[in-house]
Amino acid sequence: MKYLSEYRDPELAKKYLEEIKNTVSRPWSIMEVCGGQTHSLVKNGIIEMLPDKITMIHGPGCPVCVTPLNLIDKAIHLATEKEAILCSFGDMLRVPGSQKSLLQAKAEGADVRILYSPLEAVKIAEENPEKEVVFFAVGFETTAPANALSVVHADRRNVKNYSILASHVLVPPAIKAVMDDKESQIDGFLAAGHVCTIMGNTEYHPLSTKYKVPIVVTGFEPLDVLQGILMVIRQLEQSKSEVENQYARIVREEGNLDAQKVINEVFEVRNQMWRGIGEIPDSGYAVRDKYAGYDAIRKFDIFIDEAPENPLCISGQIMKGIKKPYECSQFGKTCKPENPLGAPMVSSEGACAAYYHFSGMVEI
Amino acid sequence: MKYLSEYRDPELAKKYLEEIKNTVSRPWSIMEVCGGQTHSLVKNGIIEMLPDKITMIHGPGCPVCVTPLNLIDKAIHLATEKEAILCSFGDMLRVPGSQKSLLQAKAEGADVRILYSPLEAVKIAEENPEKEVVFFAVGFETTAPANALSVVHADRRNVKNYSILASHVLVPPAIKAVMDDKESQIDGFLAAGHVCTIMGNTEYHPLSTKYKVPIVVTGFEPLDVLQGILMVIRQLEQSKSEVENQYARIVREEGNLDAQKVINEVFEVRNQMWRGIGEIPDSGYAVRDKYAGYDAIRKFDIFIDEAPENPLCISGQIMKGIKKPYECSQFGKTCKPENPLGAPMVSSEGACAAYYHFSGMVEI
Amino acid sequence: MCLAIPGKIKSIETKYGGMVRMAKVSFGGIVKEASLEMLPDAEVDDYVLVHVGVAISKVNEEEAQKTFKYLEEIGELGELGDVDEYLPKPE
Amino acid sequence: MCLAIPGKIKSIETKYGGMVRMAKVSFGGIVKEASLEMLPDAEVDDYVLVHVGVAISKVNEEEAQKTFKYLEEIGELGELGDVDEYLPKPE
Amino acid sequence: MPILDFDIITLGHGSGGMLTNKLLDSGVFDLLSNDILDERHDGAFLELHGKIAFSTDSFLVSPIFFPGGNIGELAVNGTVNDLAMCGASPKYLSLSFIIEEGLPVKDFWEILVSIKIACEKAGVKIVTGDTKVVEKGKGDKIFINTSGVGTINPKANIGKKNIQIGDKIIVSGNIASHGMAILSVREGLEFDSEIQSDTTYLNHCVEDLLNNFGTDIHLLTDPTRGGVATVLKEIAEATAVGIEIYQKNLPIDDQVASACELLGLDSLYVANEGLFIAFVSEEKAAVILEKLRQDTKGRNAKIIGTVVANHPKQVVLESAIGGKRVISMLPGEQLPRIC
Amino acid sequence: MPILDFDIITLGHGSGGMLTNKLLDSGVFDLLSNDILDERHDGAFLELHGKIAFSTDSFLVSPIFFPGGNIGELAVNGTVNDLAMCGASPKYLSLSFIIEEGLPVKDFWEILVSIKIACEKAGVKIVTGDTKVVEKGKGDKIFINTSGVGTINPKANIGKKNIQIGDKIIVSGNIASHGMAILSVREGLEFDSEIQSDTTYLNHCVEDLLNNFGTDIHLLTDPTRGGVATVLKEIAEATAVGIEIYQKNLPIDDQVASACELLGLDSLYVANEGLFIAFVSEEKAAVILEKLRQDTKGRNAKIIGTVVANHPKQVVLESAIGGKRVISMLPGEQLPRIC
Ligand code: SF4
Ligand code: SF4
Ligand SMILES: [Mg+2]
Ligand SMILES: [Mg+2]
Ligand SMILES: [Mg+2]
Ligand SMILES: [Mg+2]
Ligand SMILES: [Mg+2]
Ligand SMILES: [Mg+2]
Ligand SMILES: [Mg+2]
Ligand SMILES: [Mg+2]
Ligand SMILES: [Mg+2]
Ligand SMILES: [Mg+2]
Repeated sequence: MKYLSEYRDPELAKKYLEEIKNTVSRPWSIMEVCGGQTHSLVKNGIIEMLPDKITMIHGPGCPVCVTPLNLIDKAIHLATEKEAILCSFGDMLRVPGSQKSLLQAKAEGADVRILYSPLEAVKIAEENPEKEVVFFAVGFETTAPANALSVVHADRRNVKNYSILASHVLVPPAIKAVMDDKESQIDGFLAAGHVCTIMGNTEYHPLSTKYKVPIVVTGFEPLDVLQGILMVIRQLEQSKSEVENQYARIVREEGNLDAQKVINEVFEVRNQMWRGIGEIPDSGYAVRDKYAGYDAIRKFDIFIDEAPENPLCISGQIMKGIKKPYECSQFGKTCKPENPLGAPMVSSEGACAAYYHFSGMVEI
Repeated sequence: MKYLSEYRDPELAKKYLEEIKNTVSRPWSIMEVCGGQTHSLVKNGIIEMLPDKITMIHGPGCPVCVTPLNLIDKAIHLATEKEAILCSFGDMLRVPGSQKSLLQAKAEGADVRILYSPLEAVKIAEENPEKEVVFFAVGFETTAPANALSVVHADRRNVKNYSILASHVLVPPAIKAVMDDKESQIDGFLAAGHVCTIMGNTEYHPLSTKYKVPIVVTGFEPLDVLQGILMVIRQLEQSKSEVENQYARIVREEGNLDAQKVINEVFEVRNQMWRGIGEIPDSGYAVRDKYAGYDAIRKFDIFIDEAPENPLCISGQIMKGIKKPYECSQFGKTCKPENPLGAPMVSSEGACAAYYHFSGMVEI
Repeated sequence: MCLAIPGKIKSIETKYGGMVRMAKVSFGGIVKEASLEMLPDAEVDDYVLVHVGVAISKVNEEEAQKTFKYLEEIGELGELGDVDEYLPKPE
Repeated sequence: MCLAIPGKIKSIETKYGGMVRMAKVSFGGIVKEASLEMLPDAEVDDYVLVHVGVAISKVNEEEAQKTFKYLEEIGELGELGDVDEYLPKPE
Repeated sequence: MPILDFDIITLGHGSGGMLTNKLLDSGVFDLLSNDILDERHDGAFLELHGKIAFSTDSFLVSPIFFPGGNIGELAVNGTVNDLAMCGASPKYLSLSFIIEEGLPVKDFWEILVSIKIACEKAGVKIVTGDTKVVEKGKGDKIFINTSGVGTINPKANIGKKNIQIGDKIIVSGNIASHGMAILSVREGLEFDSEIQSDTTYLNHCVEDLLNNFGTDIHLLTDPTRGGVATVLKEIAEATAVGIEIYQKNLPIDDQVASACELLGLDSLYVANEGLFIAFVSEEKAAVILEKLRQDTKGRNAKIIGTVVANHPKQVVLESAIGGKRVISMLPGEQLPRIC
Repeated sequence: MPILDFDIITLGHGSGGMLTNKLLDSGVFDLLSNDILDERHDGAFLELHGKIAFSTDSFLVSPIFFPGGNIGELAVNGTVNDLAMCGASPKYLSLSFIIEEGLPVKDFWEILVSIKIACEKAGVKIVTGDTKVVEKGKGDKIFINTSGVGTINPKANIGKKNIQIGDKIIVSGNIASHGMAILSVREGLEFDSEIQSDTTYLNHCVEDLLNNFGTDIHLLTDPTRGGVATVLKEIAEATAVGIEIYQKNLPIDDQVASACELLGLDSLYVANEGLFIAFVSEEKAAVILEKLRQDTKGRNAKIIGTVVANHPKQVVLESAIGGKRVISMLPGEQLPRIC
């Protein structure tokens, strides 16, 4: 595919690796914020190809992983008690709530459907006027326009049996939270290319200035990631801390203003709980009052007790790069991909699952 | 089983047959009004054991067979369009409506349930408060108390999602209709023992007087039927036309007054359509206004166009004893038990099905 | 039509807040519930005729014998011998 | 996170009473619908990045070449030879 | 029961991945372990000598646990018996599950254990299998297919072509028990009774007969779906002989007969399990019956009919009072009647 | 298609009565007629000589008609191929349907015709079968079980125990096509493409290889559910060897690869049909590959990996850019991702 397979060229990848080796002079810890980049690192075996001096730290960049336990419980409640058609992206289904996952709820008879797009959910609502249809609208800034758009579509087409269970998380506050943690030792960041496609790069300049870290907005293919790493290291080696854009073929400085408009039409910024990390100020989106009728929480007036997270799970520390998955006492023992205790064991981009699956450290 | 198997004694059956042979001196046509008696005649092979001079004519005594086409269409409409849980006795399921049978509706996804008792349907309504539950309340006088009782139970227990689709037919007006047909040649009747269990025998005296026919209230076991036939023949040979009670172990002259009371509580007499025969005055029950909320027709305000019956089907003439099934042009050709054109081909007591199944006349 | 068979009442209980008498009726060993609302004076050990879950008549034992005696009565049963052997026996 | 891939717009139609521009986008031969509401000026033959059924960015062809030229630019690509061979080609 | 970290079956268990392996390792393979199955290849490697019989059936029964058994032993016995009806000694079975999401693992385990026990009793091995999981609402708890192979008894010659006028028809036990056991727990129709399904393996009993009476046993068949009536009607039509059966000889349990009265069902059309019908030579009928009645599986056996030259293709029943009626196939499932 | 007086399948068709017989007579038996099936007994009577392979699978696929095929040919090919993977020539299949009430008869007929054609192509006979009908909502249109027997090629010696360090791993064609063909028509995920399932019979192709290369073919297996990754991981674990595979050698259709990108799926875990993996001796690998590529079924064949002494029980993939990653089993079904 054009603009995709070209960025997987093995020969050029080798050159980049060589250049990285030649550039790096001392140990650096780089966090890739985004799970998509983690995925690329592990799928292509890049981590082991990097010089030992470079440590990649898998950040909290998997919206599925950081969706609060309580919200999953609410989604399950909607599907089972309210008998709604609960639509979701596929990777949300295996994430454990306090009692069960959506996949288990489905196994027990709930109508849970995997969709490619939230816009499909509006169609399902139209086709099933006698049922309530709820879309589990998780995602970073990238997914927010599509989720917002589904609400706008439903409103325009007067689809009253549609609503979203919104759980958006925002990247810049998360970088802030990581850097504010005293234990964190991150030297530089690969910022999430697709988040910046929507929001642009402007939010990152104050961060790189404040925390004196290079931030390179990076794509997802091997060459993108390698170039991004090289760009971070070049800055580090030269003691710079700037925002650079590796992914300029997609990302504009100002982002996508039309997308930002639809986000602002439907959502407003609020404090947000991150699973394993806790509440981060101004790090999520709430549905505006204007669209309260499309906000599943308000529409169904659901209240589910906050269940405590598993105290043995150190996912917060892992997502901040303070600990490695194998430093968790439960890793590979009680906590495995087929029975995850915490969210980072669930999706293959979750830091714990990535280690479990791909590192070969664990004898299954 | 006591009071059952004793009435199947082969030795005594032979004596009865012998006595019937000795008694009969010329041809007599006797109609067993009730499908249960037809069933007993064919199941036990009695018809061929009777002297040739005696012709048994299978009357309209199968409530399933005479339920109007339109009412079956309504039942299907309730199950498919109104998405009600449609409960029914098993034998109603195969009866064809104008488009399909309840069994086909079920095959296409309708929630159609076979019950032993209408009282079960009230329980189902209680257990499924979010669904409408309709009982397809067909039957002769025998079944009317149970169907009425289900309404009384629902009313007492305040079960608002329960209703009945009532289609009751009454025997005495049917006997009148048979005798009033100029073509009919019936010499005597076996009246339906279980109908009389409820209603008693008093309604039959004016009939036997008016039409000068013996009427013997008869049971269902081989000895019952044989005794009933003998009693009719003895009257005929002696030119009597009285009401006799062969089934006195069960039937009291006045019937069951408590049962009559519950019938009158819920139902009132009305004109009734009989499939294949047409409307017979005062031959059915309508739900009283007091219980209008439990009358599915009024509750759901359903109107279904009257579909014409198949014009080739001569079921009316067959049920009046004017023609035999094999005189129907469709019998065994386009009309078979697995694809019945008219109701008498549906249940194994239907006159056409009885001939088809048991007579051995048809090469399948 | 109107399939109904006789069974023996094994026990009686009152249901739905005392409003309905329901019997456990044994039909040759299998047991099914039946409403006794149409037979307010039916008691345990009575034989009752049950149709679609409702008991509609008590069996009259005396009348029950008449079918076996009828041929004798009408004077046509010279050779039948002891009628008793055909009569319903206690279970 | 945020799986998104580039595809080429094959056709555009307006849906829902003229309110929404939807494109058929080809991803290496497979075709899926995507909303163009975030890219009002996207046209047929444009390459767009699609995420969960919504096109969120047009690919900038010029910028697309930079990854292949970066090593050269930073002066570390003596031996790479003709950069063009790595550049995205027309499909 | 093994300790598993899941208590219901989910789609993942049918995905072919880690959960499938876990379920199979800790469940099926462990429990049913034998040399051939343990190979765990795409199929089983067998050695069989001589003529072979091969049969298949899918089992679906609601409820899956019923008085007298469960779907697991039913599935083993069903194919064991179909092979026995071919005059074969069943040797190896395949076992294929279609599980509806949400089945409790403990139910699955109980079924597996029943399968194991049923295999041991019948002396057969599960050698190959398959496990699929369907979404909730796209199955009914569990469906089981078993197929089987066995070697045909050299003394046997089973086939419709062997049926002769005068042959006696033996039924190996009480009829209609299985079908009525199931109905006794069917929602809306349920009743209390001691009726039990008589699902059991018939192979040893049949082998014994074949070893003793060989070609005097002309045909064997088990009257499962559709009951005795349907099976006899099929045979009459296929062979163009007439069949006469006698109501008074039909063995039936009192409670089963009563349940049929209550629901208005004809026991001749009710499904059977663990029961067979044999067409045997007129001369040996009495001794074969005697032999059969010595076996616990055949202790209620009766001669219920005769093959006749009259009324070819027709099955005629002589009722208890001596009347006759023609037995036909039902259009579909027998439904409980009120009238 | 025969003229029937019903246009959908109802419970009655599974009752064992008249409707069952009608459906079978005018459908299954007529269409699939052969000497053995026509006996219509409780099982089939077969003659097979030598060693035998026996395999079973239940097929459930939604939708039942998909680009490139339908559930009927899938069911035939599936068991034909499992037998071929045992080194056997498939001979006889059983065929068992579980039909959901309401299936249009014309769909059933279309499936039957596909079964007939698939049997003819593969050179196998349906010799015994079963038809059950479940209530609406207790099945999913139609499930099919096939079981099969075949005689093992005397030149073959297939088994995990034969695998040796240095063995080359051949995949017979493009991976992931079947799974993505199905997903392309799956509600909520559908996309337009030319992707077709490559369900086909592999027996002739495999026989040809076995006749030519005999024991140089160490293991055959078809990577159906769970895909290539799962099957290789199972083999590595069972044999305690290491396996290395090379991403750049994995044959995959462009559109299939694109569809995997779009939905975030890893093609290594996507289900395949009509595809096999062979472990072959290092020396003969090249000629075996050459021979295989002459067959239309093998024209896209590639050597994708090697059996190694390193990392026993682990499958390691070398990525296109030369990195390595360990291949594990997925916990369950692969679900489309957004992140
Ligand atoms: S291994 Fe499991 S328990 Fe430990 S941090 Fe990761 S998700 Fe939490
Ligand atoms: S045979 Fe069929 S068409 Fe003719 S009267 Fe009877 S039911 Fe009607
Ligand atoms: Mg296989
Ligand atoms: Mg079979
Ligand atoms: Mg048992
Ligand atoms: Mg069988
Ligand atoms: Mg399998
Ligand atoms: Mg059988
Ligand atoms: Mg198999
Ligand atoms: Mg094809
Ligand atoms: Mg297979
Ligand atoms: Mg079968």
